[in-house]
Amino acid sequence: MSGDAVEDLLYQGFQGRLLEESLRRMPPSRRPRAATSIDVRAIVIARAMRQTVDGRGDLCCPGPMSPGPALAFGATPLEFLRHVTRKGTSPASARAGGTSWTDLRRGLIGWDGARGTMTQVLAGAALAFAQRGQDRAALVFERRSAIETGAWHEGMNFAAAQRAPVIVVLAPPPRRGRRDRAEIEGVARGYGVGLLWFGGEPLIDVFESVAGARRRAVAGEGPSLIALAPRTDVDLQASLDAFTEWALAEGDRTGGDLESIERAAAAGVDHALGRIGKEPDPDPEEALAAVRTDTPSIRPWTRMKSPRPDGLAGTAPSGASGVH
Amino acid sequence: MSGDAVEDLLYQGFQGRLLEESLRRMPPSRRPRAATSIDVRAIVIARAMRQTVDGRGDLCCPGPMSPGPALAFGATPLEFLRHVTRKGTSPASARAGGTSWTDLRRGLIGWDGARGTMTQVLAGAALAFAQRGQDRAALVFERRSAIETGAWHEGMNFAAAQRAPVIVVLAPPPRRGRRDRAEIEGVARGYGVGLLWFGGEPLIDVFESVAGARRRAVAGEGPSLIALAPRTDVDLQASLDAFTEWALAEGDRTGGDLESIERAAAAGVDHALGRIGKEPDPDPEEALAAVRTDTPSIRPWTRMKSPRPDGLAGTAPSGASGVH
Amino acid sequence: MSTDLPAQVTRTREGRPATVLEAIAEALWEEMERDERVFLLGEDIGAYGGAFKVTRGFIDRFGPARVIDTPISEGGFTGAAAGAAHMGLRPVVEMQFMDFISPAYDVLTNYIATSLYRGAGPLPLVVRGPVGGGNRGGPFHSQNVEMAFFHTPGLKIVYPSTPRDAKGLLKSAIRDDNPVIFEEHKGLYRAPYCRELLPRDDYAIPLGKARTALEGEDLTIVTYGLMVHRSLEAAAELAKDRIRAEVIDLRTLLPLDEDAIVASLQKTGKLLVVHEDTRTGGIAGEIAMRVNERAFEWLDGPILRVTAIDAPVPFSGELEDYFLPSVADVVTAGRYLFRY
Amino acid sequence: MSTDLPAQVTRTREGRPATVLEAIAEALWEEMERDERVFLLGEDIGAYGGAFKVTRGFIDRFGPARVIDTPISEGGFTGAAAGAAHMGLRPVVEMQFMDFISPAYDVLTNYIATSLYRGAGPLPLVVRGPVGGGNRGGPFHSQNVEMAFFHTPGLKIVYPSTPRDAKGLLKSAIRDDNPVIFEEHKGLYRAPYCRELLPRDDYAIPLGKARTALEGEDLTIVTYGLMVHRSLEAAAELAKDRIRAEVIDLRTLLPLDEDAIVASLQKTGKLLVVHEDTRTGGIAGEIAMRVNERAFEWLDGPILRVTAIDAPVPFSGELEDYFLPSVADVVTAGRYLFRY
Ligand SMILES: Cc1ncc(C[n+]2csc(CCOP(=O)(O)OP(=O)(O)O)c2C)c(N)n1
Ligand SMILES: Cc1ncc(C[n+]2csc(CCOP(=O)(O)OP(=O)(O)O)c2C)c(N)n1
Ligand SMILES: [Mg+2]
Ligand SMILES: [Mg+2]
Repeated sequence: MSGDAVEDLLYQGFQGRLLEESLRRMPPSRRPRAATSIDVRAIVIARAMRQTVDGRGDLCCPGPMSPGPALAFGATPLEFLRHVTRKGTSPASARAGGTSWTDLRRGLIGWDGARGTMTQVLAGAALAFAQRGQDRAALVFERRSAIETGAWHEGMNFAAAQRAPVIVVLAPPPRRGRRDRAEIEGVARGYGVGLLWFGGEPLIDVFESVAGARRRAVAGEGPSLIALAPRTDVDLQASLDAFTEWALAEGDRTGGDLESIERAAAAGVDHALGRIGKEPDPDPEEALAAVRTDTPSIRPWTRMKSPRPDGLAGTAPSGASGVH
Repeated sequence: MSGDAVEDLLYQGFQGRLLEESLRRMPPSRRPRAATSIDVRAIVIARAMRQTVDGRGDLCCPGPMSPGPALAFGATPLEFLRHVTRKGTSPASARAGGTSWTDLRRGLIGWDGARGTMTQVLAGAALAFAQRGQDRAALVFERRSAIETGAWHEGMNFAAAQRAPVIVVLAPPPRRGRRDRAEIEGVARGYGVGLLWFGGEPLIDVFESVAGARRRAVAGEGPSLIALAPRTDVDLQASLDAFTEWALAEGDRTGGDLESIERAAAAGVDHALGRIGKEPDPDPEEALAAVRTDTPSIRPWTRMKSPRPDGLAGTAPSGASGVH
Repeated sequence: MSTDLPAQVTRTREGRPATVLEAIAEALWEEMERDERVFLLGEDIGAYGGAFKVTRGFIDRFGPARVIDTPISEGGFTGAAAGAAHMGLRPVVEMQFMDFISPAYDVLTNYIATSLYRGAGPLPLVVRGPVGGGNRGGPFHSQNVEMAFFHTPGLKIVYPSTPRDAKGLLKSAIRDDNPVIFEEHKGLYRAPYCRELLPRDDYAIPLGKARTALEGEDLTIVTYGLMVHRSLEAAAELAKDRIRAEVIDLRTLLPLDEDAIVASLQKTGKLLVVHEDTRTGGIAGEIAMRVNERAFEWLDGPILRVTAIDAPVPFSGELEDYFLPSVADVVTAGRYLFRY
Repeated sequence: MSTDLPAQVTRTREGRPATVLEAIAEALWEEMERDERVFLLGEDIGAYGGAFKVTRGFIDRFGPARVIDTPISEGGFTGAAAGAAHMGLRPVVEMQFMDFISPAYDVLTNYIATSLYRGAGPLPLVVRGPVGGGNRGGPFHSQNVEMAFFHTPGLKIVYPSTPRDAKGLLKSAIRDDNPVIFEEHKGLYRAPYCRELLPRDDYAIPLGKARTALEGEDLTIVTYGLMVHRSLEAAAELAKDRIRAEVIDLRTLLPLDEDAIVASLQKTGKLLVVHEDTRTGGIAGEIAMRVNERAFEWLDGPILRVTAIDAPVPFSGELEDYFLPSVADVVTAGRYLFRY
């Protein structure tokens, strides 16, 4: 693990933690509906992939686990807040928002719809990487429940059959009464894909394992499945703390370095929280036009052309911009 | 295995073989599009289920393996031919025909559409049996390719989660380039269901294993998956011959008994082949009405009510029953 | 006694007005009491009581065999419901949001809708769940799904607008021998303006029959669901200009009650269709065709429509309000048509 | 040189007329030659060459990475195609029969159609395959699928009727930045009456533009696909009675070329829509609404339609012939409308 990666992970881990806290404090009306809990393991997994910001790096679907992996792929706290609070400065956030946050140049692709779909989509993206012989891989975070959907099986099976360089994470918890480990192991065996099972091991080990899975995937050895065992919030916090300690012990960082990283992370989150309220709302005509690439501008329902042969409408009701 | 069952199996085995031959000889225009090859193991599996003919027995979807299991569930050769040649004496045969042949009172339910669907449907039927505490189970023949569909996984998962008394057969061959045994074993393990793997073992063993799986299913021990390994036509013929020899050796049957069974079976097939050509074609008005249980009779496209206020149509063109 | 019951099924027993959500819960409860063949399937409908709590407490009364928590696999459990229906049960499937009916599109249109036709007999099955926008749910939790199924012979589609209709129509849907898609607008679930004292008797409202929500002479507004209320508001606005709109609440979309539409049009000569669903390929088109076929010469003006914009449902409130048809839109179109 | 090529892609090079199937194969071949981003996915399209042999020999030329044999999982490989499209490829998905597009309904309507809107950029992807009845295929191998997608903003739907159009429209579909559903009537694939000498140059026909298949003054017939040919036959029949029908071939169903429809109607005053698909909820409805909105006063008679019956497609030949719209039906309706 490079020094850069350690530095990034500390910064993103702190920011993730702060963002999560700030979301919990938001009034219910503004609080995003999408799940936003941060599992720091997800940041680590995302960071273990190779990323570049020119649309030629890895592709990551943070799924309902955002914002963690999004931060690891270079998103700022302000961008994150824009999306979960549906602000208009990014048209996509106002239109689909939350976890549908997508920025392909940065390697982020979001989704807040049916479970399982994104495993199909990322399998196909990975196929494109392999076809071009690129050193790129795809990473998708699904909730554990995705395994219940046929969509997920079709995606996983396709990925396995094509040996597409994709890494599929199943995040906890399993739903009430579901079989757990045996089911995932059976599936991995059935599709002939590698399986990594992460519980409470040190984050550095998680990082190295994922980096290895990525290397194998890009080398054509096929996809990997990662299962995250459920952990309590306290455990997750503890694992970030342990990582911090490790960074202190292993590297040449001082307590002062760490404090400075934490301050910088906090400043970014504070800035974002201050700014987000002042962001403009979206403009409907512009925001709703992008349904097809060649869509003519939106024509609202009552603004049809006159149905009269002479091209004249009935007397337009006063005050109504309506029919014309 | 009871004497009755042996007798039935011999009779149905002979009829199946003859029907298959007669279908191969049909001119292409009349030959049914649906697969009709007979794997005698399928007859044995179906016969190993408990069947009664009052709508209270087991339920079987013969799938694209019919006619074998249909014969085991009490269908006659004539009925079979009606369905595959789309004759109108059974409205369903003319409307959907082939392997969509359904007769719920007899415990037959057919389908010629998407792979995987019938595993869902039979899982639900089995659930109904279990809810009522009935001594009934469901049996579905899918082609091996069904395992590739999400629909099949959702059905199998549902059956496993509900411990529904259903037995799911995956019939060969696996498609080009597909993983085979490992995939099915992984799936069985993942869903926690029993797996039976049938290759060339004696039919009597197949029978007893299926009977056992049925007992366990009805006792609430959950579904079973049966995989049929591919066999050549020659092997399948040989296994029927071996069964015939076994019946001769084990029971108190004589060569004369066997000849008489074979003659009776052949007479049924001959009769059916003679009759089928004379069967009437379906009546459209009647056959197409059954789209909803309370559907008004079909109103063809040009026979709408007059769009004129006075209730009079334009001059009806001569010879056209059309608009009125 | 009724103190043991979940609160949402006791309004009528207690002589209190019910919301649409309570009316639906009462219909489910009473049908499960009346007919042991009726059972429920869906995601988290048991212990959790469902995403909107329609079935809260049902599992305690009816047990896990009749209130089945399913895996997240809408196709799979809808297919399983069909199998149970073949065997004589009467499943009621809940989609957590009706948007998630899409993975069941194949089994609904190809297997379930064709069952009777293919000779597999009646297939009594209800798929119900929340639809509609205005709740800032974004593109995957706000859809109307009627047009995904309207073109499929063999299905029925019901979409109530009041508590009384919701209960009576859901009972009819459960008792019907055909597969029925039952849409519940989540904006009506708990709407304070949409509470009603329901009949104490076991009433059912026939499928396929529209209802005149308001009588009028000048203009027919054909609509359904939440838009019935928007249209009634618009009609009140139009009445100030002495434009008397008749509002027809379709209640059932498939089969379409074309007799009711034609009869009203023959009185008013003008037809405006209002639907919350998006414009192109919406139900207004079929209504226009039926009227052309049966009552063209009665038209004193074009058939017009007020609908949502052709786009996925937006997430932001500003956009969603712009996207959805409003009372003002209906008033504008109504005035225009009246003066035509 | 062309002796090395699969026979179905050599007609134009050899200066011989091509069938619809050959025109489609040529379009695919040429686009794959022209643009290495174009690749194919589908069931048994590789070594086997596809159920209708459209892609026979393609795998030898382009290899298994660009002619991908998929598992039987229409949703899965359509979703995967979307992922590849995000990464700049241009996938062309074959459905073995378009009836099997249903398991991909969810990913097509919710994911793919909304991609641009959700900020994920253009999503160039074609889903093509055989549709239509008359081949005794029964309910699951004979459907027309346009109305499953017509209501979904973000998609395009193309349905050609001639070899020239099939080739030119498929090229446009592949080059289009939006997801396109491309329907190929299997009754036209090899129809002897439907062979044409194709332009030798690399031509493309723009999406969204209808074509006047026959000019006439008395009556407009709007149609598409196989029904263009049935309607032309009917027009010839009507001409014997001196009824001059204009036949408009829509070519693209979504977006609908309402300008072309309105222009023709303004000339003739009478409109008959003919579609092979079933009646209720068919495209005729949307056409009727558009005409009401834009050209009501030009109507000299009701908008009428000739369609299939509201039922699944029957298996038996007798039933299927009765079910499908026929030339005689179009003639009957045309005469009626002319005299109205
Ligand atoms: C195919 C599909 N059906 C339904 C839903 C609606 N849905 C969203 S979250 C959820 C429950 C998910 O449970 P689980 O994944 O265990 O928990 P979580 O994601 O809340 O941690 C459901 C049913 C969905 N997203 N996709
Ligand atoms: C979901 C679905 N997609 C497509 C088809 C069309 N289809 C029918 S048979 C077949 C090939 C089946 O291969 P396999 O099961 O290996 O062979 P079989 O012995 O059944 O021919 C396909 C793709 C289908 N029935 N279901
Ligand atoms: Mg809609
Ligand atoms: Mg159709």
